[in-house]
Amino acid sequence: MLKIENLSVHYGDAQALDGVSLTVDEGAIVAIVGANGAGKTSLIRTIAGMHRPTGGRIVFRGADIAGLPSHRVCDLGIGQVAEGRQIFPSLTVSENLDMGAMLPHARPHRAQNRDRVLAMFPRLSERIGQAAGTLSGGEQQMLAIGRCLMGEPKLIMFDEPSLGLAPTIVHDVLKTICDLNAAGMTCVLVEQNVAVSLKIATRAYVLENGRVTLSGSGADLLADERVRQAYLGI
Amino acid sequence: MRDIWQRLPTRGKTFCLAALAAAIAAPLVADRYLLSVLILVFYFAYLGQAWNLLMGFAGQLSLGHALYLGLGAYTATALWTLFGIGPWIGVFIAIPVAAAAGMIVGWLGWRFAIEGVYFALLTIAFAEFTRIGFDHLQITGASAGLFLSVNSPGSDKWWNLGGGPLLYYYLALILAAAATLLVAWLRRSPLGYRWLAVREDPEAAQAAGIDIFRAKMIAMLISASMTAVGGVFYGFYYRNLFPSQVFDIGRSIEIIMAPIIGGLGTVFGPIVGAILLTPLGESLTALMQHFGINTPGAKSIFYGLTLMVIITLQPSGVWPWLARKLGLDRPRA
Amino acid sequence: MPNDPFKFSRRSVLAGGVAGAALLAAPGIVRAQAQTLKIAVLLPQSGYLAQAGQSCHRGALVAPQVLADLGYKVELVHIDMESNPDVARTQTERAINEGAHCIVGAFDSAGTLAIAQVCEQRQVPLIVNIGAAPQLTEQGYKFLVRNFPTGGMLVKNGLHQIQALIDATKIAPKTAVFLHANDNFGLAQRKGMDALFPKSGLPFKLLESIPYDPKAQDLSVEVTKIRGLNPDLLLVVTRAADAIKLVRDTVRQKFQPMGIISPGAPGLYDEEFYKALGPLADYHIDALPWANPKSKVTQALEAAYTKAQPKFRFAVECFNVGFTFDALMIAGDAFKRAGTTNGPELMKALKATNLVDHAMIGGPIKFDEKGQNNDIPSASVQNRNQTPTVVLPAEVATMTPVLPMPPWQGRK
Amino acid sequence: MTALLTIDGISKRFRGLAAVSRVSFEVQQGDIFAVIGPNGAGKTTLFNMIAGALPPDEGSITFAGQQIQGLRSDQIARLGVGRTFQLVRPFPALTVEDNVIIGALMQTKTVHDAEKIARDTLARLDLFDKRAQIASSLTLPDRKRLEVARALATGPKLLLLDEVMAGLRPTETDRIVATLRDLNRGGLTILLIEHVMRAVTALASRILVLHHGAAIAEGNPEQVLRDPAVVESYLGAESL
Amino acid sequence: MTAITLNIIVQGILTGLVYGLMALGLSVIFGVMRVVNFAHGEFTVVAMYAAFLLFDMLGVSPLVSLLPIAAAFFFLGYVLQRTLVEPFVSRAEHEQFILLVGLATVVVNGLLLIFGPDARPINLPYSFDSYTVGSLFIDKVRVFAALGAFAICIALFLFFRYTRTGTAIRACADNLTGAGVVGLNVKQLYAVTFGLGFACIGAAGTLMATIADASPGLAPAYTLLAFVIVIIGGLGSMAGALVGGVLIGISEALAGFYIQPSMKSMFSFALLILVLVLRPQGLMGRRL
Repeated sequence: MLKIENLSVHYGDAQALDGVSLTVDEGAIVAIVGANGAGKTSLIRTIAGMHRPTGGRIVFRGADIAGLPSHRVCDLGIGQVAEGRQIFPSLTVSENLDMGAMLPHARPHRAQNRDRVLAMFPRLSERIGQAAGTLSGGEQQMLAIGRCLMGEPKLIMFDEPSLGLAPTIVHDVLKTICDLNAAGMTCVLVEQNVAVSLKIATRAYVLENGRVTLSGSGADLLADERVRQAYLGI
Repeated sequence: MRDIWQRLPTRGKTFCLAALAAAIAAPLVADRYLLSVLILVFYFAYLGQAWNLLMGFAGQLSLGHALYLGLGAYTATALWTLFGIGPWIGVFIAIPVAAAAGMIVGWLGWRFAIEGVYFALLTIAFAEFTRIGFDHLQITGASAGLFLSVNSPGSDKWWNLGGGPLLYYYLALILAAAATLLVAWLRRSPLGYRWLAVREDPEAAQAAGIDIFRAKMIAMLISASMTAVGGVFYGFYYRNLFPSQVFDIGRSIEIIMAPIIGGLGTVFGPIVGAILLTPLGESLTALMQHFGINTPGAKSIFYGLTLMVIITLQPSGVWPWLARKLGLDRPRA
Repeated sequence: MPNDPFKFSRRSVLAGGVAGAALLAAPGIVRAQAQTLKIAVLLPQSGYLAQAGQSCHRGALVAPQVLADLGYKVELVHIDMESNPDVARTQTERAINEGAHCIVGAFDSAGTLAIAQVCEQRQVPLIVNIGAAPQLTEQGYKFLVRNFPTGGMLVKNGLHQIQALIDATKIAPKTAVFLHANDNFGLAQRKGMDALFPKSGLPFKLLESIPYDPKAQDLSVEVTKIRGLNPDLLLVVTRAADAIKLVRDTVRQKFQPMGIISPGAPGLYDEEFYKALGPLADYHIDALPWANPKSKVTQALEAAYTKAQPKFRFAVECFNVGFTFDALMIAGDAFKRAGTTNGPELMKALKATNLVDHAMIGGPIKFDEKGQNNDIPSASVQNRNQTPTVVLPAEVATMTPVLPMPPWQGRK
Repeated sequence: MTALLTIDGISKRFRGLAAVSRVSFEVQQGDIFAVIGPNGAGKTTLFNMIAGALPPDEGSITFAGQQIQGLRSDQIARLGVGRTFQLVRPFPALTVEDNVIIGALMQTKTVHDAEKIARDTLARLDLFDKRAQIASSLTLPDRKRLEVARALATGPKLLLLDEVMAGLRPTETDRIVATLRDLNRGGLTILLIEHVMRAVTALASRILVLHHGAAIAEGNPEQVLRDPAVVESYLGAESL
Repeated sequence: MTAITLNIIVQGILTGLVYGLMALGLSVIFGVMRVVNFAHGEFTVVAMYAAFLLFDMLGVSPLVSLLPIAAAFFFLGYVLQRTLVEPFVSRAEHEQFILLVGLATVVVNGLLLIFGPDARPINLPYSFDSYTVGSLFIDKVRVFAALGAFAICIALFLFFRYTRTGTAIRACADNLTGAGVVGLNVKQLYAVTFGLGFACIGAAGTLMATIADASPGLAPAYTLLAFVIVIIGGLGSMAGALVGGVLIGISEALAGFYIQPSMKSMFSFALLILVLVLRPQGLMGRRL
């Protein structure tokens, strides 16, 4: 569904990604793990069209989307639940959801999608008129996911969705991702919570220093000594 | 000092010496008109250095430098006209006056964490506030202006900053050269490093033990003081002052053009900018006249367009680009 | 690569630079013993004084032909000093380099003094066409003459005119308010008022002098304040744009003074004033120097002006045009007598000026040792049918003054 | 051994969210002390409070016998606390050397001496050859090293390192570890936040584990890393 | 005495509302894009000339030409943003400053070249009328202009509040990264914002033309005035612009009356300094 070949990204003179290649199959959950600063967020944002790559190809459903502006990429069906949630704090929950549905392909189905999202996250309908900035962290994460779903994506990229959330809520969020995947959504997951993300992933890549250093199925990597060592020192 | 000199590449040394020699020798060949243009070039180069210190090095945008210019000019000329205190003494009173104003602006701005555009507008507000204040200050003639006579005893002597164009030419040259040296020296001094750190990243600067408030205040102190000296020069060169002229926001904008166009945060940027802009204006006037175009405003249109083109093509200024072309560049300071 | 866009233009930039440098360095043209006097006219044609500067400029444009007909040989160079003393100074240097024997300008005091510096050093005479700051002739410039009244003189003559108006119309105002722009011209007049009004013996009381900021955007508060004082006469020193605001707010606030009179400042009769106010522009009075309708010079000037500037009315422009023209004629006259373009000799001739026929009313033009012409009387000029019309003194008047002015309401 | 740094019950809240709550620990003179915990556990907030970038809501911080909570960060830096930033913050438009000179100027009054210190420090961190480059053009690992160099050049008694190994290759990590160990032997006390366990286990003599703002374990590496609560917080809920 | 004070306050409020409208365009553009339009006053004067031309040549009242001029200005702003300003949005403040000062110089001198220096008045049949309420005199044109300003402000508020495009613009201002994340077309929205800012300028200039006469010399003063108002009210806050305008209107009126007219703008600047120091985000602005 998504195939990345030899992708490179620079910020000014500094290189953030260096020849990254990876494949995301339809219906899969692909985990990308790596330390802070390894380039995970750069990768996600480059796929999403928020950064221009300096080299390489990003092929989504057969079309090269490298260099397209983010609104075009989103409209093609690549959704994103960004690091730090990136909701609009001064807009209401309802307005936040609406903003997810500004994409031309999703606009006609705004009402249905909204009902679906609110059914999925009943907490959001309780707070529908409230400014999003007043929500708790978990609620904001739900809103971010709900807002993404409003755009009817075919593929969702989750960037550190459990960051800063209480354990019970982390559990909820991960469960949501599994549920979405079970319903047919292709997911890319960048997660600090290495064990869990590897566990639910069908395929995983380890990113170090802007390069892919390991890849394999989630279970393989979970068993890989090198991963355990890099992340736990045990 | 010697350190700065040694750091220049050989071509740079040759270039500097040649430029300085040419400037010193210029009155031998240049006519009075050219001298009067060069006086303006040096004057704006000097003020550009003063402003660049605050903006280019310490990263603080002031759009109200007319305040210090005006205070310097008014203090020295008023001391001379009212009490007969000559400018060489007056300048040492003008400096603290302008510096004190700078301290007030800086203190209010930085203590209350006003930054960027907001700080810039604070500086405008102070300059405008002072302009209207001086419009009502009877002792300096209020809005009717302050005038220096040309024939009162001693007023034509160099020690009272009176005389022919050569006096002003060399004075402006010395000011510009001294300011450049001072800035180059400051750039390599602990203070200069602190300013750069504050400009680049205040929080990281603080973590490196720099008292950023103090660093900014010192930059303001020096910048305002230098600008005040420029004001003294202005007052005695033109020999008349009106609040609506010297404190005007147009003056402030005039001051900042050269360093931005030349290259912000570089030692030679303000000079290059002044060398470009003042003659650009004059050449445009001459060209217009040459082709018999007498359309008021046409010149300014070209001037505005030139500014837009330069800033679009060379956002970091002409000097860094020029230095690369001439092989004089070192990493941007 | 990023420098490519600049490469394209480098050649043209270079070309421009060379051309500029060539012009900058153009050597002084032969100067001595010329057949005509080359005068550089520096005026603020752009910038914040553009309105007045362009008006003066129109006068300068028609002058050479008129002067030639009168036997004066002058050649003019027109320079825009952009309301900026820096430009005034460098351009004066350039003009003298390029052979100007004499400078006329510059409407604005700051610009005039910047020019005066250069003229003094280069011993080239400067004739001030308009510029009221008393200090211009008090600073000791030896190469400067001014054929324009100082702020004090304007007020003095203006107060005389007001007395004459009261006598002529038999009105009996008891109170007045003085409103002035707080700029260099306005404040000079204010100082004149403060000094002269108490001694003028005028039969009314000056309730208050109110300065306003010429950069202010409206005058409604000022008018409200005046309305609260309710004076019989409103004495004003304004610029044209402010005068419009003043009258508009006065009408809107239904305040009806006996008259609005300027004791010595232009501003109540510009074309924009008439266009903005229509019938409401009528009956205001300016007491100030004016073109002498009975003078042959003025008539010639008017004829030439009307032909050359069909879009403008001489009657409206004659203050700026007349003074600019007279300054040029003074130069031409001095040249004629001196027979040389040599600066000091020209200056000597200028100091000895005794010019009987000229455009503005008043006796022969003469300069005192400071270079000031002290005999520039004022006339009372009242707006009638949206034309400034001389109503006093009687010998040059074409209509009789009307005061109190007709009420705002019902004007057509 | 005496405590160089004593943290006593400090807390910080952001909009009701407890980022750090009642954390206490001591760092002994000459120690290498590591703070670990998952992202969002409050480690950086803790650091910011020690370095003076954030004032603590409650609690006290004692450094070298002096209470420092509430002081400005530059004052704390001058007392001898050097720090790095998690998201590296070199002065982007300046050269590598100038960056370090700025740090070194805290120790010395003259640029000449500062240059000397800067060069020594750069050599120590393998950046000497890149000293003339503009900082923004460095690769991330180099920028991390530059960050350490700048902090080190201030001549601190206590060095706060915020995830300086993150994103480095194992060989690079090992080199920094060696450098840090070397510095530590020379008497420098180090407090570090780190995810790279390889480095933590190699360096730290004591470890504090933060989770959701609270200290959940403290001790020597062997003890801490065997603590089930720590493994749980780190690897996450293995059961899902 | 009280009647006069009241009259002055009413005048101050009316004038202030129009000033507020004039400042609104600056506020909208800054609030969303963080670009300070230093050519603000210049374009306001361009709008005044547009209103003057339509009135002078076709006899269209400014109250009618308001909409077409605002629409034309929307287009102008949109194009300007797309061509000239776009590359500067993420650039340093001083670079934006030079670009816009250059543009301002071109515009103001272009006006001088085309229209000459004379002030151009619009003489409406009711230009000199005023309503008399008890002992108060209230200018008709000021009332109309103030009402127009108020209406435009409300329209703008409704647009931002209730339309999707308006909400999307607010979203960009709120969280630019977030806007990219959900796939909002930021460049397009910025151009719309710039257009809206210019539409405000167009409308304000047109209304302004009924109470002041168009001349090139007004431009810098308008830019400065708009700055003062917007900073006091809070950059980026729509209500703030009106509040700031009214506050300036009243304070200048009172200072002009009770202290000295020529010193009245001194109080505006003092107020500005005070607000910057005590509440830098402005009276109605969000925390910086």
